[in-house]
Amino acid sequence: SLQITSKPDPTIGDDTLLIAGDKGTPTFTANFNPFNANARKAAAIVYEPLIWINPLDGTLVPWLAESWEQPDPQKIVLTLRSGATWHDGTPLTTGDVDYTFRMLKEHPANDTGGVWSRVDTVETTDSTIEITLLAPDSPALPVIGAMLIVPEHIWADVEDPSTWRNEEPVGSGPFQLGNFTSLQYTLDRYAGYWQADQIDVEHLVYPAASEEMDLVTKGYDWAYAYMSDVENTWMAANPHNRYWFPPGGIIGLHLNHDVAPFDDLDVRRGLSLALDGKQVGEVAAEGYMDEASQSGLLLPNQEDLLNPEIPDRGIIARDADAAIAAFEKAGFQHDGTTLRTADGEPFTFAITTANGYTDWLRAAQEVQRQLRGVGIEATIETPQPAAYEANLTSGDFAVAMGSSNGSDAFQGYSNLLWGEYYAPVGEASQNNRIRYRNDEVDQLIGDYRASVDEDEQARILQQLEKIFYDDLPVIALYYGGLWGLYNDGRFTGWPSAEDPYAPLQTYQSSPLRVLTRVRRVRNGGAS
Amino acid sequence: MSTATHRTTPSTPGAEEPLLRVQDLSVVYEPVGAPATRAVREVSFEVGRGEFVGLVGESGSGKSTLGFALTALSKPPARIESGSILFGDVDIASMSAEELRTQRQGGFAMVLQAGMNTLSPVRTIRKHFHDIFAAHRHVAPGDRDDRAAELVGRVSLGPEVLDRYPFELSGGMRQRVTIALALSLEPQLMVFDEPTTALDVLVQHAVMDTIRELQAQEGFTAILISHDLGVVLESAHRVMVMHDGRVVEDAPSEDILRRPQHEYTRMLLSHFADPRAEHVALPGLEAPVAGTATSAPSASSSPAAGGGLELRVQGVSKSFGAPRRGAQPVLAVDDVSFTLAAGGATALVGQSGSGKSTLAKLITGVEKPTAGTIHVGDAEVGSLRRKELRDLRRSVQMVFQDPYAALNPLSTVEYTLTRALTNLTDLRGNALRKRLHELLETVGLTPAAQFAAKLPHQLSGGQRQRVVIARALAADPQVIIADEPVSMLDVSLRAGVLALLRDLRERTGMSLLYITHDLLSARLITDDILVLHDGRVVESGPTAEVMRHPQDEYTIRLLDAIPDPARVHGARPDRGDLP
Amino acid sequence: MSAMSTALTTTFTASIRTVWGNRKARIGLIILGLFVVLAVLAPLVAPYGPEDNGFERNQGASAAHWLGTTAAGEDVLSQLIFGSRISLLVGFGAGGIATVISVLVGLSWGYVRGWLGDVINFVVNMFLVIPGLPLMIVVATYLSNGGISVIVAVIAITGWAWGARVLRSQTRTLRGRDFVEAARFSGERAPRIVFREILPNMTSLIAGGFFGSATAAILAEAGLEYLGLGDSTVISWGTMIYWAQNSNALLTGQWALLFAPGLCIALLATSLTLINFGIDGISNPRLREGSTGR
Amino acid sequence: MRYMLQRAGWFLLTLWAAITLNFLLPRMMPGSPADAALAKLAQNGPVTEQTRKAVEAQLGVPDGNLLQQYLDYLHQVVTLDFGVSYAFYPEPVTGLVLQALPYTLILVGLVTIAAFVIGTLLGVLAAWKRGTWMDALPAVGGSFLGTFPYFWTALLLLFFLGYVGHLFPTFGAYSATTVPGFSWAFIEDALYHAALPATTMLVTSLGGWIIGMRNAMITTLGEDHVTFAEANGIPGRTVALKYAARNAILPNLTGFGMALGGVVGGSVLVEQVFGYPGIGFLLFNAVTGQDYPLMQAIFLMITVSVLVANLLVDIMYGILDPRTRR
Ligand SMILES: Nc1ncnc2c1ncn2[C@@H]1O[C@H](COP(=O)(O)OP(=O)(O)OP(=O)(O)O)[C@@H](O)[C@H]1O
Ligand SMILES: Nc1ncnc2c1ncn2[C@@H]1O[C@H](COP(=O)(O)OP(=O)(O)OP(=O)(O)O)[C@@H](O)[C@H]1O
Ligand SMILES: [Mg+2]
Ligand SMILES: [Mg+2]
Repeated sequence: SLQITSKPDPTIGDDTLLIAGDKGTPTFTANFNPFNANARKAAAIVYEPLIWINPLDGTLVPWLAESWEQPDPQKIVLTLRSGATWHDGTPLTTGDVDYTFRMLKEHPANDTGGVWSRVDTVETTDSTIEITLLAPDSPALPVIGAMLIVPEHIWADVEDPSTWRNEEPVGSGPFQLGNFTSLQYTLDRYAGYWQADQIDVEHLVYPAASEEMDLVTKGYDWAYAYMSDVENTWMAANPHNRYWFPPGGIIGLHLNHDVAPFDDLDVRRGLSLALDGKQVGEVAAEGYMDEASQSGLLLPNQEDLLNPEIPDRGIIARDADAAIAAFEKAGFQHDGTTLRTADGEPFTFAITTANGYTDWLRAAQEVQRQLRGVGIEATIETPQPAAYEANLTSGDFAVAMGSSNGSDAFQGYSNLLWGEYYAPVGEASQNNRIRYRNDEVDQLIGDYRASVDEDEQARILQQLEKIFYDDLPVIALYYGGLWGLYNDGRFTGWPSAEDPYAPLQTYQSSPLRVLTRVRRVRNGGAS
Repeated sequence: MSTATHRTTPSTPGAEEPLLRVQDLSVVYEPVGAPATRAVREVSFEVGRGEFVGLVGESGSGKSTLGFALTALSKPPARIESGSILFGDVDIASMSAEELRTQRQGGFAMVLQAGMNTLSPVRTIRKHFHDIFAAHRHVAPGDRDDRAAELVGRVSLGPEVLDRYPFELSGGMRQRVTIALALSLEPQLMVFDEPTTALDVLVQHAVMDTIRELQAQEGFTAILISHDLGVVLESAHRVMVMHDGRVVEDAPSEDILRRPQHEYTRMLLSHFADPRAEHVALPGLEAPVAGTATSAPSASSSPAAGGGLELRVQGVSKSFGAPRRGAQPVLAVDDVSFTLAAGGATALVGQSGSGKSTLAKLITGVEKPTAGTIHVGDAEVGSLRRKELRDLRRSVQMVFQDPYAALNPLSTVEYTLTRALTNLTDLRGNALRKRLHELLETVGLTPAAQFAAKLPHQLSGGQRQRVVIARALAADPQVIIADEPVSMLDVSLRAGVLALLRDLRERTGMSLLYITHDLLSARLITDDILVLHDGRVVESGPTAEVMRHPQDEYTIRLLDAIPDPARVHGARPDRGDLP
Repeated sequence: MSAMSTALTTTFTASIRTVWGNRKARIGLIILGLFVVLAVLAPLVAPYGPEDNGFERNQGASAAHWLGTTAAGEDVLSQLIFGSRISLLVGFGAGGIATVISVLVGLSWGYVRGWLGDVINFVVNMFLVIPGLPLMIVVATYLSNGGISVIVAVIAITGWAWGARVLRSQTRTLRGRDFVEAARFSGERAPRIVFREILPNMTSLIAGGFFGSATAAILAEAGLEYLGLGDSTVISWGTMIYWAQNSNALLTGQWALLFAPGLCIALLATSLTLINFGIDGISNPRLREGSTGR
Repeated sequence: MRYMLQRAGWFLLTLWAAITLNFLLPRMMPGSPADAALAKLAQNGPVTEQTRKAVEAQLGVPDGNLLQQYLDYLHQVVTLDFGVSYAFYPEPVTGLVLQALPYTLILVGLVTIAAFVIGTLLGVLAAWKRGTWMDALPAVGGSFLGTFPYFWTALLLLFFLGYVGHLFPTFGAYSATTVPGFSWAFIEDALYHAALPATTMLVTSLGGWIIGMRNAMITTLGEDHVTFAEANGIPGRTVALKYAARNAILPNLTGFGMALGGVVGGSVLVEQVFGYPGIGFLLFNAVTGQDYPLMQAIFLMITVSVLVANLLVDIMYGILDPRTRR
């Protein structure tokens, strides 16, 4: 058969890394305002955060802040690194940090991380930033740390920083904007970078053409994409092509707890027992992803957080008989072929998933098939993504495919389960979309927020895991992958399962860390 | 072929070597997905130089097909099956396409049937001429405009028509242009295929005069195809009669007129009469003698009939809004008054566009008059509402002109009549069926059961027209308006339908308004006549009176336009010869 | 009505004969017939169920899987066979609905006079002026929950206006015919005149319009599915291409996955176009096969 | 005069209704612009309440009640200022449209015209040479190609000539290294990039024109005026072109007008496959991104151009058909 092979552009030099980090629609518009949803993706590495957070396991890496402490749950004190400069040579000071906070407060449209929903006051000295929170809120640290810092001496003159396109960005990151055209832009190494000695890549090229077909044929060094049959496509195109797909979240059935009968634990248990997450993952992600743990943790990344009391690391095996038993306990009847509600009607419900999310659709179809095994005939609804968002936010769904949890385990539980975020069906809730209410969970979340003791936090997490496992707020199916693709022919030092220092995301702040570790392959070895 | 007399000597002198020799010619149509038809069968004849030959025969007898073959214009699905056509001494069939094309100048030309459409609608007349001159280069570029002007002059048109588009000319003018274009080829042989059929009586007359004169002047050989024996006899030296693809008679015009050999020719002749004569008759149909215009309904009207109704038209006018922006409104009917007595029969004659059909529409309530009143019995037609109008249809019915167009091709006779009966009468079930059969029998479609099941395409033209009449009779109307009911029929069918109309009137006592441009038929079946010109009544009175002693100049012209072979050949057809 | 039915049967058989007499149309009818047979007998003909996904993924052609397997481990050939059902359903469904609407609107529009005609004209113009595919996309997005019936509805709603216009002008021609006027003299009312007297005389035009709409509908369904705006849960040729594209069928060398459904769409659409050649021949005898001899 | 006024009245009414529909259509879609933006963000990880707030603040939509929005919209239409796009926030809609329009006009416009001209000529030839291979090839071949799904043809061409054959570029309207402008280098590059999309559209749209023209020609060829021209010995070419084709083309003009009017809508499928930065691509993004302002602007443009194209066809009719001239 016709095998497509990669045909790199010969004009791309050894010191230049071709990254599929941004996608033209179909062309690029020059927008490097990092707070803007439509900003060029590279804006996230032109500017830097105070703390770099590893999306794999949530570990915090000092970045513009060289250290921090939380003297009490309502206070954070960060110490700014000295020696960082903006691309125009101006030193980066606590004044810039202070300005960034003020700017976000004045322009809530830019506060995409929701910093000011947690911060009360910010005070700075020459080297420290002292933040007082609105309430005891120890988990605010990663949110505040992830905020990107912008230069006051440039931004202060901007009339409206929320609509400003910032076409010639001046940041503090390792690369500054080079050449920009509507089809491709380049970033060039910034010699004055505070850790310039760690940066071995001279240029980054971001082409607009970054469809799967292009990834395979155009000799990309780094890409992030779900590539069907990766062995025969990406891997076959070039002997140096590699991939690494660690888990990045849990794909599962999000049940609306305000809709009967999903408020009934026995029903949820029945569903969970009726489903084989491994098989769902097999179908949806072509076997690249594992069955998700019902603990809500990303395993193996977060193995050390796992509550040892949870059997089988939270993997619930399919057991049709037990599932039917659970349903019967909830008042359902099974007549050998069909599961019926107490009124004798066949039990049926719709699984909502967004149109175009093909892996979710495959998963939903597999779920549909497996549910037939216990006599449930589910239907699938596929609204467009925007409508899906709207439906879930307003609670207009019964069962939906959804993604939850993530690198920050606590954030995962609190986003999904905290009663604070509860809103009845018909009212908008972006976080607790499953309309879950559990006093015990609320208590635990409160305790966690009020604690700065890592051991206590770990204990609380284990309890939350147990509740997640027992109460089944969502039915975990399989892990959503972080679809990293790279080529080690011209550059090495990429993260991997053995050295998971960062995921291979080409967006957000991940490349900042990866690019400090990647090295050019100097003599020979290039394909 | 047995009865055909082959005459190679034209009746005009000066023929040495024949121009055209046709031998055993057969033409067959082989359409895809339909059975083949042999339209011309083993025809042989010769035509000498300068001869004017007429070709007559009823519709479908193969006249046009023969004409196309003679001028090498046969196209698929037509195919010349056998025989030869020698033009001079070359066989047309042996010519290459390019030879043929060049032959068209100075060779043979054809003026097509339905000449209205033979000009490209998007080219001016001048361009048509130029295309021909350019194609044959027989006129120097500098002389072309003059030559074109001269040619249109020959057909009595002014040079201003050259810059007009075909749609800006009347039908008669278009037909003349077509003839001028054919003339521009300076042909030796010209075939005219029904050059006047689609035209008005008066225009028809004028165009025929032009053709005759041209032929006399230019001396080309002419073959005139027509279904009207009168027209042909008036112009041609020699007549060939076609029937069913064969030439059944071929004789000088006088001989045809006086001593027709073939039965079919005799039949054609028998349908020819002069309405001005004191005594007018067609086979099976005799006109009331002049002066005795009394045709009161006979006492023996059928029991179902309700007798006639009086129709009173008083000062009626109708104007139509401007058809195009900027044009004047058309006054189609202008202050017309007349009364049609109950049980009477009145003819409405006039040339095309004189307002006859419009008047019919006004009477039947299809259109509303702009002025005046129309009474059918006691009802004032103009003021009726839709529902009342439907009721009016029970007493006033219409017989349509074209029996081919007036019947839905997808409906059986039974359906067509049943619908009329259900809508207009209270008959249902068996009574309805009985009435249906009765109707069919009334119009002479027997056995009724057999005809009831037929679709229009399974009927002949005359039979179709009978169905149309039966439908009009369904509700026992008291007034029948017949709008040119026989103009589309061959002569052989015409008399039968006319006789039927007259019999019906006599039997049922209904009133008849007979609209026509054919004065002969008006003479045959009506008592009174109205002559319409430009929407106005120019003459009226008892039919025979008016025909014999027309007063108005327009009526006289109409009468003069009727082809009269006697005018040329100095004799009336000798009726005594007829069986 | 039996008169009508015999009349129609006669004209129908005559039409069939004309269509069948046309070589191109005959080929079209045969292809269409094959597809219909495939669709009806799909469960018997297809080697596997269309959703059986237990096979090895992304396999090439083999004896077990003539056209290979998909990225989800389904048999391509079986999907192709079952997919014909949707294409035929959409084609005939949407084509049929669009035709019915265009007949209803076109005929009434052609028959009425005065302001009502202006209003209909206005509505039809709206549908002609509003961009078709975008409208389809918007409506499809709006109704993205309804499955294939929504697709059918969307295509029908956006596809009837042109036909209505054509039928209207034909109606205008026919309404002036003597037999229509004669029906009025027989006391027929407007609806009956329109639908009993005029309509049957436009059969070939309507049939032609139907096959045209059906072709357009089949292509539109495929286009919507390809853009991901259709119902990706059903198995149709359009969704097969969508999934093939999604799973990089071209990259894995599974080009049959992309090629076969596209070819089937083209073949089905071609068969309808070919049939239309024959139908053109009914309404316009000059178009019947033959040569000019040039 | 009254007639003209009446016509103008209907034209304006149609325009108004279309404009209103263009306003309502996008709003019938479930979900808001913010939902669309968030759905995009959600693909990079769970989105929090705070992000939603920020995005809603950014897009600040939709303003006020429907009536207010409608009035604002009418004002926009009149002033031709469509505000800021949501999907491409904070780009102004007008800029986006103006940027995309030239590519679409040139690609789709030229192809539409070329398809019409070539298809019509082939149709003339097919009818003239009826029953020969010169008839069968374009008639059957053209209609077979015409039944290929657009995107499918596009994908195949892209795959074989682009990715496998490396003969043509696979993305965009020009190469990343060329500077758009009025230079020969750019034009050459742009033509090179347009080759595959143009071929796709040409190949798939030719059939319709061929068949349309062929059928009209065959009908016209049987008309008396053509027979008469032949009878007068006018050469075949002249008869075919000046007599038959000249008349037969008239019924096809309406279709051509519709096609021309559709040009500004671009070709969503083709542009999508080839990553061509035209209106079609923009439109697709607008629809999937719930970008009301952008959708409205594009819809308006399409509506108006269809209306105008029809007007032009009317005028063209007048020139080509003297019967309508009065
Ligand atoms: N294109 C055709 N295909 C098949 N049969 C045809 C065709 N044209 C004519 N015919 C048949 O050939 C026969 C002769 O037709 P032709 O036109 O020569 O008659 P005609 O004498 O000119 O009649 P009319 O007076 O009506 O013009 C008729 O039976 C007719 O049905
Ligand atoms: N609906 C109409 N609108 C405008 N003008 C009309 C209309 N109907 C008839 N006319 C005009 O009225 C005049 C009379 O037409 P009418 O049909 O009554 O003539 P006619 O005597 O029946 O002619 P023919 O013998 O050709 O049937 C003509 O000039 C015609 O153009
Ligand atoms: Mg004839
Ligand atoms: Mg008349």
